[in-house]
Amino acid sequence: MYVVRPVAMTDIPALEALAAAASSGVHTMPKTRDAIEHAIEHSIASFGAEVDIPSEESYMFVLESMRDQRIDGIASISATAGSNGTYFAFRNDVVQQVSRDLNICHSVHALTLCSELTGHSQLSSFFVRNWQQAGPEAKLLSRARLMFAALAPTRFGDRFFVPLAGITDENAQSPFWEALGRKFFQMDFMAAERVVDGARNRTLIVELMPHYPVYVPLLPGDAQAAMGQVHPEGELPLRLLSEEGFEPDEYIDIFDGGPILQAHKNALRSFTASLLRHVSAAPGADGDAPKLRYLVAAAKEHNFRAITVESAPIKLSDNIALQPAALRALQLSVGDAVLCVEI
Amino acid sequence: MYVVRPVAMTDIPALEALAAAASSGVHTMPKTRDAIEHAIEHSIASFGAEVDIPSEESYMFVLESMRDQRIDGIASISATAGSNGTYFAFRNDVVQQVSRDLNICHSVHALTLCSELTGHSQLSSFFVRNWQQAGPEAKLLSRARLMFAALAPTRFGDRFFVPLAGITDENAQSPFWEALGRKFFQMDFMAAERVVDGARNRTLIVELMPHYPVYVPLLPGDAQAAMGQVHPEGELPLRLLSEEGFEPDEYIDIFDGGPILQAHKNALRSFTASLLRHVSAAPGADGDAPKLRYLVAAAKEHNFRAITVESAPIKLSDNIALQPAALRALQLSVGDAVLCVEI
Amino acid sequence: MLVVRAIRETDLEGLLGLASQVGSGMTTLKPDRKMLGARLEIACASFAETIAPNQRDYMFVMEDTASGKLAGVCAIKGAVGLDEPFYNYRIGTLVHSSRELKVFTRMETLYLSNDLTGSTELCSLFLHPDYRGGTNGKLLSKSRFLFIAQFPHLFSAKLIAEMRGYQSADGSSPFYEGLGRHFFKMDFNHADDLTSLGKKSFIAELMPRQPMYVAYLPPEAQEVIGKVHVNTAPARRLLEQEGMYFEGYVDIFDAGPVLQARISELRAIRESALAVIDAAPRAVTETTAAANEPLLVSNTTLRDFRMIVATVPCEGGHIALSTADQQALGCHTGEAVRTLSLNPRKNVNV
Amino acid sequence: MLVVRAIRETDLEGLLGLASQVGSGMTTLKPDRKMLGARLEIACASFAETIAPNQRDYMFVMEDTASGKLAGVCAIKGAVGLDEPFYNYRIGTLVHSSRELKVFTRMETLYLSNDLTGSTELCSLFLHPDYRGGTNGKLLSKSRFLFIAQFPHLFSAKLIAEMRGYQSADGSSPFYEGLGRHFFKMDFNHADDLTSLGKKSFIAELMPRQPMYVAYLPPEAQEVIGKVHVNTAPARRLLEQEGMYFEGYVDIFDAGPVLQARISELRAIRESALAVIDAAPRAVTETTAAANEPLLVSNTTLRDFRMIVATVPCEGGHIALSTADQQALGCHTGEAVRTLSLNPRKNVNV
Repeated sequence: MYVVRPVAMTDIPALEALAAAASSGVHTMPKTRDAIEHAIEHSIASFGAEVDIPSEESYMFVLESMRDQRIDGIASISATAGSNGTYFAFRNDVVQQVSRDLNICHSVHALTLCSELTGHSQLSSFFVRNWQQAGPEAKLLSRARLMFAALAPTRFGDRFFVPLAGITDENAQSPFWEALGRKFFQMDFMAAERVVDGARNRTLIVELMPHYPVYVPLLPGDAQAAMGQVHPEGELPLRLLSEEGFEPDEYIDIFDGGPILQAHKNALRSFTASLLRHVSAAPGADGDAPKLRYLVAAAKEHNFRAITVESAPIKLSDNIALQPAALRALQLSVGDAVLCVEI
Repeated sequence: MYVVRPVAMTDIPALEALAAAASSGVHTMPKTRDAIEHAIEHSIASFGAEVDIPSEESYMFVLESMRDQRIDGIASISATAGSNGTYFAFRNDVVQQVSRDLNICHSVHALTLCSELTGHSQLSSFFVRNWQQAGPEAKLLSRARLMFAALAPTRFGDRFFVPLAGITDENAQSPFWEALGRKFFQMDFMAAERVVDGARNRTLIVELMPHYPVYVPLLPGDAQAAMGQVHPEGELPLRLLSEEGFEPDEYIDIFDGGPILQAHKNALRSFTASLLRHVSAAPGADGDAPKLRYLVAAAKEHNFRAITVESAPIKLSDNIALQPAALRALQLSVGDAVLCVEI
Repeated sequence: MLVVRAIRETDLEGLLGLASQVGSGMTTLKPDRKMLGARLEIACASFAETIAPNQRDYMFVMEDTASGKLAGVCAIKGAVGLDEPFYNYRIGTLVHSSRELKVFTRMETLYLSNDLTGSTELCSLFLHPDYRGGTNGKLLSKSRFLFIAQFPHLFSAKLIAEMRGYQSADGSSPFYEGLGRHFFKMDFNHADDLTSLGKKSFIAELMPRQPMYVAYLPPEAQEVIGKVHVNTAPARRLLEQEGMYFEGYVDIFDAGPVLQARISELRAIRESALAVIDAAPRAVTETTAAANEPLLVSNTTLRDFRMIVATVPCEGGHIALSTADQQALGCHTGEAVRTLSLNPRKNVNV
Repeated sequence: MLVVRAIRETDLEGLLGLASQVGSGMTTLKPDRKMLGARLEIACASFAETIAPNQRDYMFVMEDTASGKLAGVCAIKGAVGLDEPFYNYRIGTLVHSSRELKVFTRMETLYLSNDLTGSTELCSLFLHPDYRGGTNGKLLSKSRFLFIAQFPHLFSAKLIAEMRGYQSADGSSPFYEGLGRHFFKMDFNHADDLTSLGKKSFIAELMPRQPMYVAYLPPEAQEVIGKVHVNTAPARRLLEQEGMYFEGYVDIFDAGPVLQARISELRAIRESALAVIDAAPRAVTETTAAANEPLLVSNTTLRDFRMIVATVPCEGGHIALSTADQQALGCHTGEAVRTLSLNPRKNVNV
């Protein structure tokens, strides 16, 4: 059994090991020991803070195997994306072109540098060891963050987004960057990522990136093809988040053209389809009653924990029956509240 | 009891009477006999059409009193807003302005002429007689359209919007128009509305309206104050649609600055909170069990009818018990499917 | 002798004959009797001053006085863009610079503009192939500058001339293929024809409105911005000699350059001068003809404006014109004519 | 006598004295020893040609040879905008027209641009109040044109000069109040100071990037676009006499006009001429002084460029200069000087 819980200082070595296993496809994940330490400290302070208005908080979760306490995954969620700057993205606008005289009607896509994601909450740093073989624990890790947000809505904005790394070729060149960013930055993709340190909220972005919309038909074919395409390591989170209700078409990354998924919280299943239930003791063996898989999260902000269980359908019940192991994992007792969502 | 049903040719005189009671605040409502006839014919053809991809269909509903068959309201929903042109609106962009050197951080609003609502489904023509005293029947009328959309999703887009008339002064002048549209059209607000016939999808709009964003701080105070403000007759639909899940801040009307509410269907209660149930016969008097008010719609595309009923909570039940009068209003029998949403 | 003169109502057949020689690529001079007839009417009203200056369209024909045949045509439009919007791309510069990164990027940018609205335009220049050679092309092209110098009050402060843009060997426009085609979804010639028919609202409807970085275009399209069609290069040089410059405006379809000038700074305004026709020219011309440089000489009447090239002495406000020249100009000894050296003097300081 | 000459290292104290008289409104000439010292160093390197032409900053001082005091200063920057972006608003035209409605609306539009990047700039003109009067202002301002005419190869094709914009009686800028304040949220003088200190990245960060219709601005702001400060009007007229024009570029803060010209079209380029200093000048000057027009006269050496106004005869490539004039120019009889009439000749054709 896996549990998702807030990161702790003792997780540093485990996170270092995880970072070594991740490639460039997860550019928002802290990779050096300093960066990991800083991220953990910041997360602990964020969980501990009393929050009225979402600001610089960032919450980091780890996926822990209950059997051997091994850390097999990491995922974060930030209260606001641009807390120390402006978060830039390309908005993928569609311009309708209609000429009745000429009987022409088509639509043209244009990419506009925009800063409207600045106040949204951002999901980042999602990584699961052996992601090619990941099972339901990947769903658990990805969605637990949003269950936390559903439990603590004042800590987050009304809208959420997730930037996913775009595609690069075998030489680490991004066709989207070659067609766009390079013309303004005059440097390689990886060099540019280094100077901005993976961030999208730096002053130099507004100094260098184009101020006027980029008409997509003018881009070379390979750059157009790269728009909204995800790096192979991003396929898993893309699938999980799409199931959750995120939509990919409105924004793309300004550097590599990778997809930026976004959604209003009212469109996310963790918000709209989660059910608040009370824990009841599991009956012994309940035979062959049909079972569903649920994500179950402790309904509290300060010792948030989440697991998956199989359970009889709870739609028509006020309770969910949990086994003792599940209660231990959640650090809860019978009668406590949990937030559940079918996965 | 009120029922909402598709408009029929026999409703022409009633709609003429209704139109006479409505003022300029509902500019999307057909007002002349010709326009009414045409709208009804178009609606009947739309309900009758087999639809794969939403196109020029427009569905009109009336609110009928079961007691005296009086028509007390009208509401429409179109498959796509720009089916014969491009639907123009101002997108209310927020530009983050951050200068770290100068320690300045503020946001500037800018209005951009955009055509992205063209493919969305549009709600329009909402009007209820005596709207100042309207009761739950107004909710019924407003939401029934969306229940129809929830039942027939292939007839509509994934996104919906509703333009609501903006404010004008006692001389029918619009402060927003004075600051913007007049500079390009060189005519009065009402004259401009006449030449475009209330539409927002005409070629002359792209010929005349500004191509570049309008920075809001440059507008006179009264024009800024009018942005997103609704005409008094729009207050009722604004309230009802906000409850439904529509959001007002992203777009405003290009002429009078009135609010354009919009939402993805996944954020609308008619889509996410509606429950498919089967009709059961009502027990006799069920005493003082707590009751909730539900909108109940016949779950079929071709004789769509909707009413409101009081019922015991149906969340934990597979059925909803309906009285014979309700069944007659819906033209249904016990065992038929209905779509229900608490209102 | 060749005389350039104000067009007359009786020139319609000759004009149609010329237009039938033009071929494609010149949208304002098509062999369409109705269109040309309407234009001729406006031209005649222009010289008669019965319409307002900014509606005028002064057409000039070059007549071979020996045969009475028309050898060429050219025109000056009083003002462009006042009935239908007149579109160009303007090339601007945007600098993107980051001190932190020590990056300084200078980008050229295309702005869709109507900046030239109201300008006076030189247009519709065509010389019959039989007459190409010698100073004929210069006389025809430059005649308009002498006319402007004689009547500067009739024109806007700004003078422009649109030059046909670069085409590949196969007749396609690399600029159009790189930009316009994506938005117009039709062939270049089709789009170009539509604009000449005055159907310009489609430009507002289909053209990208936002400024565009030139660097987004394919290299072939970037390279031809402001370049003229190979056949147009000589015409461009003639206009540049008169003080017209490429100032960054180009055609929206083929990126051909617009040459422009302040009328007050034209060579014709600065250097042309009035001279009185001398009573006894013959002896002088015979002795010193070789030493004289060719002059554009015109009369000073609007309604029957006439102009020739003469290689005669002109000094101290007097000019020696032969009887034939005087007849060609419709002038007599003792009357004033306006003169301008056909070729510009070299500026010793640059 | 007043001589305008290339600045020297020893002029720092005098320059600081002048700068202390300038007052606010001139951001490039502040009495700051460090800033002026650095600038003086660049100026000396410019005349010595030890730095690249586009990095040069030629400063000239006007010296009263009687007292050795500095009476004024002016400068030519080789090229602007190559280290820090050089911003202007450019005023363009957009036409909105609907044939269906018979509406034709011509709108002026402001485009944020770096179009003037790389231009040569005239700047930092200041004449000490004690010396204002007579031809002193003209000598100081126009000296730069004669320098350019002598060394045209050192400069860009385009010459510009930024003019201080209109201010209300209370010292506020109606244009800034109508536009910039909404985006900068600070006082005009504060914003203006920051740009002079080279802190220009905030313009990219805070300035609205999109083209803007002038009609959106309050009428007071619209009215002052391209208008100069009342004290700057005479300086503007002097530059216009030399062939500089307002072509639609204005300052982003106060909308003061940028005057500009192609260097090849400057009056100084077209009309200035070399002349040899005559051996026996005295008799001539005494008899015909009244008939002569005042001339700008300069030597032809870059490193010790010197210039005066002289009212002496100059014809046929010879000029009569007094011994004092020759000394002021550092020239001798038989050497060449460059001359230009101080006042432009009237153009008879316009």
